[in-house]
Amino acid sequence: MTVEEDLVPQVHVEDVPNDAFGVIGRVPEGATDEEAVAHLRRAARQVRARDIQMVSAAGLGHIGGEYSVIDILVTLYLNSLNMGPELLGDPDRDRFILSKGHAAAALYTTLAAAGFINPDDLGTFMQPKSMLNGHPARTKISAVEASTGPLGHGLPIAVGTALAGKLDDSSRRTFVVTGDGELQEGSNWEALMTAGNHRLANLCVVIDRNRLQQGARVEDTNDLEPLADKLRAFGMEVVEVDGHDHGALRKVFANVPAASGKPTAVIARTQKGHPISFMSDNVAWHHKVPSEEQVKAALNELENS
Amino acid sequence: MTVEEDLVPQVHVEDVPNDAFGVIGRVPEGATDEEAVAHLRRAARQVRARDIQMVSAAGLGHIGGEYSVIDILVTLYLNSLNMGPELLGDPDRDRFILSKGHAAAALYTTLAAAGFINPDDLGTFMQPKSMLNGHPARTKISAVEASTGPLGHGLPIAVGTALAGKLDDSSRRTFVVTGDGELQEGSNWEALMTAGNHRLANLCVVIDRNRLQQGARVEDTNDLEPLADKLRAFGMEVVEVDGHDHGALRKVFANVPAASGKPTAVIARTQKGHPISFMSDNVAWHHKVPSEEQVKAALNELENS
Amino acid sequence: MTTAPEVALSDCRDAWVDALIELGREDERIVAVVNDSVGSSKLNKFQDAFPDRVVNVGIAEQDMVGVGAGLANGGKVPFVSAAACFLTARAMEQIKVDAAYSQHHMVLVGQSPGMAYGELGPTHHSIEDLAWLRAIPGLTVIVPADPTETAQAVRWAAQHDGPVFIRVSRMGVPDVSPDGYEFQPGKAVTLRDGSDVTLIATGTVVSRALDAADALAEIGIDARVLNMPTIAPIDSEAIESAARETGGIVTVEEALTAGLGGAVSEVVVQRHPVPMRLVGVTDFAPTGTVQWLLDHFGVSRDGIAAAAREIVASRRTAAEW
Amino acid sequence: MTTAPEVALSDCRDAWVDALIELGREDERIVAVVNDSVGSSKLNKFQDAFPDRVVNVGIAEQDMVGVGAGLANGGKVPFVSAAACFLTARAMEQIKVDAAYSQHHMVLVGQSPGMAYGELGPTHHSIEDLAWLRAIPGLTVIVPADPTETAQAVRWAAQHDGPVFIRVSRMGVPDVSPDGYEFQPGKAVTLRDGSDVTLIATGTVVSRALDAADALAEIGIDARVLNMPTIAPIDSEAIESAARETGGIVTVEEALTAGLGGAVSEVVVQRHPVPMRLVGVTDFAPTGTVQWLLDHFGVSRDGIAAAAREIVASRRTAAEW
Ligand SMILES: Cc1ncc(C[n+]2csc(CCOP(=O)(O)OP(=O)(O)O)c2C)c(N)n1
Ligand SMILES: Cc1ncc(C[n+]2csc(CCOP(=O)(O)OP(=O)(O)O)c2C)c(N)n1
Ligand SMILES: [Mg+2]
Ligand SMILES: [Mg+2]
Repeated sequence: MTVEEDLVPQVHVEDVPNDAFGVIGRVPEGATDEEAVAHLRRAARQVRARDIQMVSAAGLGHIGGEYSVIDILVTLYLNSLNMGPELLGDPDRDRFILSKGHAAAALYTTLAAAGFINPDDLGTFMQPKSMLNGHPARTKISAVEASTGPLGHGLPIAVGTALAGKLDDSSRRTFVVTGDGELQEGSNWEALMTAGNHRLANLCVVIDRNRLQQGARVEDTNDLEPLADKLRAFGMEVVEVDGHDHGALRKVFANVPAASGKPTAVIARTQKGHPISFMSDNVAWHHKVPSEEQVKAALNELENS
Repeated sequence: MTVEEDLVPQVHVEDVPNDAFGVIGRVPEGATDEEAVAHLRRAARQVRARDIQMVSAAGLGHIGGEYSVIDILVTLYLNSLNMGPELLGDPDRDRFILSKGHAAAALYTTLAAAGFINPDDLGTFMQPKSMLNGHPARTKISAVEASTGPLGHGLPIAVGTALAGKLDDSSRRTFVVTGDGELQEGSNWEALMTAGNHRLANLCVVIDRNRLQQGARVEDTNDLEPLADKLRAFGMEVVEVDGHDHGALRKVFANVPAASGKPTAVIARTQKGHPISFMSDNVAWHHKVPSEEQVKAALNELENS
Repeated sequence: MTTAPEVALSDCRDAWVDALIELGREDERIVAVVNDSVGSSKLNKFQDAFPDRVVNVGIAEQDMVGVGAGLANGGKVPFVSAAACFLTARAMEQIKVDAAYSQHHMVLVGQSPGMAYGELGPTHHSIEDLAWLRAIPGLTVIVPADPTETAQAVRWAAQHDGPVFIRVSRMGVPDVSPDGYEFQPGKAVTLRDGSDVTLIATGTVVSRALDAADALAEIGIDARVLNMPTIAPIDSEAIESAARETGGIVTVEEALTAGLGGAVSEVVVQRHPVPMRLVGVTDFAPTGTVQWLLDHFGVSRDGIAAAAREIVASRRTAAEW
Repeated sequence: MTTAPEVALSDCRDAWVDALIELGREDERIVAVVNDSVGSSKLNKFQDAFPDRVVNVGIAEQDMVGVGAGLANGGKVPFVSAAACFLTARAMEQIKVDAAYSQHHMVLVGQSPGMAYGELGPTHHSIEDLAWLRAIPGLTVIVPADPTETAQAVRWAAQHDGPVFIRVSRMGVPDVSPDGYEFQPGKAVTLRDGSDVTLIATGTVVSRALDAADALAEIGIDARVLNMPTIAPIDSEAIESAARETGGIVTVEEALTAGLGGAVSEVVVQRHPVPMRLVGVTDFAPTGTVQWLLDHFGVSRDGIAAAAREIVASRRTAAEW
C-alpha cells in the first residue's frame, strides 16, 4: 500500500507480457541521418515496451514521465553522448544526469539497451535488494552519475561536473534532464545562475516540457511561462525542439557546446504518456500503474507506431 | 571573538558619541511634497547617526547594508506604510518584512523613530538578554512581523501574508526588502514565481540594489544581471528608482498595488555605506565596525549632508 | 503458526483529511499549503470542499513553509502538507526559523513518513525526521499511531498556538487506541500493563510492539506497552516510571533509532539508568516494500521480542552473579 | 579565586586554511566551494594561492552542496565551506542525498558552529547540527577541539573516500591535544585518566571539561576526560569502558544535548547503563556573547563540575542504602 490504491490495479505478474529484450547498441558509425533516426525509433519503441512491462509487473513506476523522456534518453545514450560501457573509467567521458529520477525505469531500460546493465536484471526492478530501486542510485549502478529522486538536485550537480570539466580543459560535456514541474524548485534557478555566469558552454539542460506535473497541469499549479524568457534572463542559450523527434534532438545535442559560449537550455516539447492514446497528456498517468489489459493495448499501439 | 578581529577596532564604549534620540513620528498629514521629503531626510539623518553609534558601541553590526537601506525604511515607516503602533492589532495593517535581517540595527532605530520601541532601549543593542539581538525576532518585538537573518526567508513569508490578504479581500499591502546578493537564494525565485502567478498586486518587493554582497561585488560573485528581465519573466511589474531619494520612493510606494495587477518589484539603486565618504560602495564596510574616530567623522559628514 | 485473525488496516490520511474538513467547516482560517501534493496528501476532498483554501506553490518546499508562516502572520491557520522526506529535509531552515524560532501557529504535516515509500528508495524515506525535528527547540513533534489518534492530533494542533509537526502514515495500521481515547500532547498512553520490561513504541509500529508483547507473554515475559505519540516534548515521567517499575526498555519506531530511541535514552540515563534496546532503522534501506524493510531492520514482532528477551536475559544473568 | 595563567587561544580557522593550502599544493584536485563565505571561512589565503580553485556560487547553499557533489563526480576533491548553520539547515537534503546517500568523496566544512555567532542570535547559531548530521547514515561527523586536531581532520578527510562533515571553530580555544597526537577517525582520546566519573567532551568545550576536572580534583573527585572528536561513527568501546570503569558520564558540547549527549546515551543504555548528565545547549539562546551563553547554559567549568558531582553524590547515596 505504498501508492494510492486506485492507481494500482490487481496485476498477475505472470500474465504481464514479458518481451525478450536485448542490448540494442549505438547508432552505427557512418549511418545516414535516416538510418540513425530509424535506429533510434526502433530502440525507443523497444525501450517503451520493456518499460511498461516492468512498471506493471512491479506495481510501481512513473509511466507518464517515462514515456515523455524516453526519446531524449535513447537519443542521448545511443547517439549523442560520448559515453559507453567502455568509457566508464574515462574522466573525459560525457556525463548524463537524470534529474527527474522518478523516470528511473526509463533510464534503466535505456541503460540496458546501451549495454551498461544486463537486460536480464531489468526483471528485478523494485524487487527486494535489487540495484534497480525506484530512483537511480549511483552507489548501485556504475553508469549512474548522480543519485536522484528528490527534484531539483540534478542540475546543481551537473553544474559542478561541468565546472570541473572546464577547470580541467576537458572535452567532457554534461547533459541533464529535468522535468518542467521540477523547475519550480529554487535550487534549479540557483544552479542556472551559476551556470550562466560561469558560461558553462559544456552544459546542456534538457527540460522535458510535458506541461504536466504530479497532480495537475504545470500552468494550473505554478506556471513557468514565459519559460524561454526566464532561461534567457539567467544566461542560457535557449533552443526549442520537438522532444519526440529523434532527428531534431540529434542536431540539438550535436550543437553542444553552443557557439555563443553559453550553456544550452533545450525546451523539449513532449507529452506525458506519448504515444499511447489513453495515456498521452493525461495527468492521471503520472504514476498510475497499467493493468494487464492496458499493457497489452499499449504494446499493440507501440507495434503499430 | 565573534567576527574577524581586523574588522573590530578597540572601542571604548563610553567614548562613542551617544546622541539623544527620540521618536520622530510620521510625516504630518497634509504635508506638501517638499515638507514630507524634508521630514524624511531629517529622520534618515538621525537614524543613521543613532545607528552608527549603536554598532560601534556593540562592536557588531552591518553598517554598510544598514546605510544603504535606511532611506527605504524611513520612507516606509514614516510615510508609506499603513502601519503604526496603534495598528499593531489590526489585521488589515500593512506588513513590512526586512528580509535582509542583518540590517537589524537600522530597523530597530527606524522602529524607535516611528514610535514602536522605546528609544532608550536602543542602548541595549546586542547586550545580554536584550530584545535587540543581531537579527530581528518576532517573538521579541511586536512590530517585527517575521524573524529574519538567514537570507531568502522574508520573501516567501511576505508572499504568504499577501496571499492571506488577498483571500480575505483585505486592504493590506505587504512590503518586503531583500538584499541584492540575497537574490542568489533560490527560495526567492520560488516565491517570486508564486507571487507572479497569483498576481499578488498587494505585494511590493524592494531590492536594495547596492551591488555589493558580503565578500565582493555581486557581479563578481554570481551576477544578477539582467535583473529587470529576470523579474519581469517571473511576472513582476518592475520599477527602478534611486533608493536614497525619499521623494521618488514615496511615489513608488504610493503606486502599490500596481495598476497592472502584478506584484511590484522595486529595484532601488543604493550604495552600501551611503552617504559616508569612506564607506560608500566599499565592500570592506559590510560588517566592519567603526572606530571612535570613524564614528565622529561619519557624524560630522551626516550633519553636513 | 496459527493464522492471525483478519485485522482491518487504515490509511491514516483518511482520518487526517476528514478531520481537516471538519475543522475547515468550523474555522474559516484553516488553509492547506502543498507542494504539488494534493493527491499524495489525500487533500482532494478538502480541495473540493474549499477550493480557495488550498495553496499549491508547486514543487518548492522552502517557499511552501515560508508561505505557511506568512499565512499565519496574515491570520490563517495553515496546515503545510507534503511528503515528510521533502518537507523536513528541503525546508529544514524554514522549519527552524519560520516555524519554531518564530513560534508561528502553523502545522507541518509530514505525509508518508518512515519507509512508507518502500521500493522508491532512501531518497523518499523519511527515517531521519524524528531525530532532526526533536532537535529543534519549541517544535511539538507528534507521531500518531492510528486514525483516532491522527484525527485528535490534527484537531489539537489546530488550536495550539505554536508550531507542530505531525507525521501522517499511509501504511495500513490497525486501531490501537483504547475506547474513549483522548490524545494529550506530551503524554504516553499505557496500552498494556506489565512488569518485566517496557516496550515504548510510536506511530505505525505500535501494533508491532503489541504483537511482540503477545509473543513475550507466551514465553512468560510480562511486557508493558506504551504508545508514545509525542516525541517532543517527551514524557519523561512515563519513561522514568517504566524504567523504575520494569527495569528495562525497548524502543520501537519506523525511523532511525536516534529518534524516539535517542529521546528515551537521554531521559533514562539522566533519571534512572536501565538496560535498553533501540529497535528501528539503522541505515539507508535496500530496495524493498515497507513491510519487507521493517522486517529487514528487525522492527517486527520477532525482532522486538528478541530485543526484550535480551534485556530480560541479561538482567537474569546479572542477578545470578 | 586564583587568576588562571594566561593561555594562548587559537582560531581553528587558521589551522583549517593552512592545512587546505598544503593539501592544495600536494593535490591539484582540491577545490573550495563557498556561499559568499570566503572571508568568514578565512579562505582568502587559499584564494590567493589558487585563484581558480575557489568556486563561489554566491548565497545559495543548495547549489553549493550540489555543485560540490558534481565537482566530486568530475574528479575534484571539494571542500564545501560555509557557516555551519546555513550549510546544514539550508542544504540538508543535499547533504543527505548528494553527499551521504551518494557516498561522494566530499568534505563539508561547517564554519563558526555552535553559538560562535553569539549576539547575532539563534538564526546564526548551529546548535542542531550534531543531532541532525549524526542521524544521516554514512556521513562521518568530526568536531575538532583545537588547531592540531583541525589540521589533522582536514588532512584525513581529504584522502577519505566518502563524505565527511568537519566543524571548524572560530571561538578561541587553547591547545588540548597531547604531544605527538594523531587524529584517528572514530576514536576517543583520553586526555586525563580518572576513576570516579568520565567527562566526555567535544570541540570548543573540551578545555572547559579539563577545567572542570581540575575543579573536581580539588574536591577529591577523580574525573577521566575523553575528547570525542568523531560524533559519527561514535567510539562505543571508549564509552563502554568509561561506563564500566568510572560508573558515570557527563557529556559536554557546544550544541543541543541530542548531539554528543544523545549519541553517548544511546550507547550507554545498550551496553552498560550508568547515570549520566548531558551538558550542552537546551534552547534557542537569548542575546549574548558566546562566552556568556556557554555559561548561561551551564557549559562551564562550574556547570560541568556540578553535573559530575550530582552523579557521584547520587551513587554515594545509592551505596549508603
Ligand atoms: C523535492 C521533491 N518534491 C516532491 C516530489 C514528488 N514528485 C515526484 S514526481 C513529481 C512531479 C514532477 O513533475 P515534472 O517535473 O513535470 O516531471 P514529469 O512531468 O516529467 O513526470 C513530484 C511532485 C519529489 N520527487 N521531490
Ligand atoms: C542563508 C544565508 N547565507 C549566508 C548568510 C551570510 N550573509 C549575511 S549578509 C550576507 C551578504 C548579503 O548581501 P546582500 O543581500 O547584497 O545584502 P547587503 O548588501 O544589503 O548587505 C551574507 C552572505 C546569511 N545571512 N544567510
Ligand atoms: Mg512535467
Ligand atoms: Mg547588496
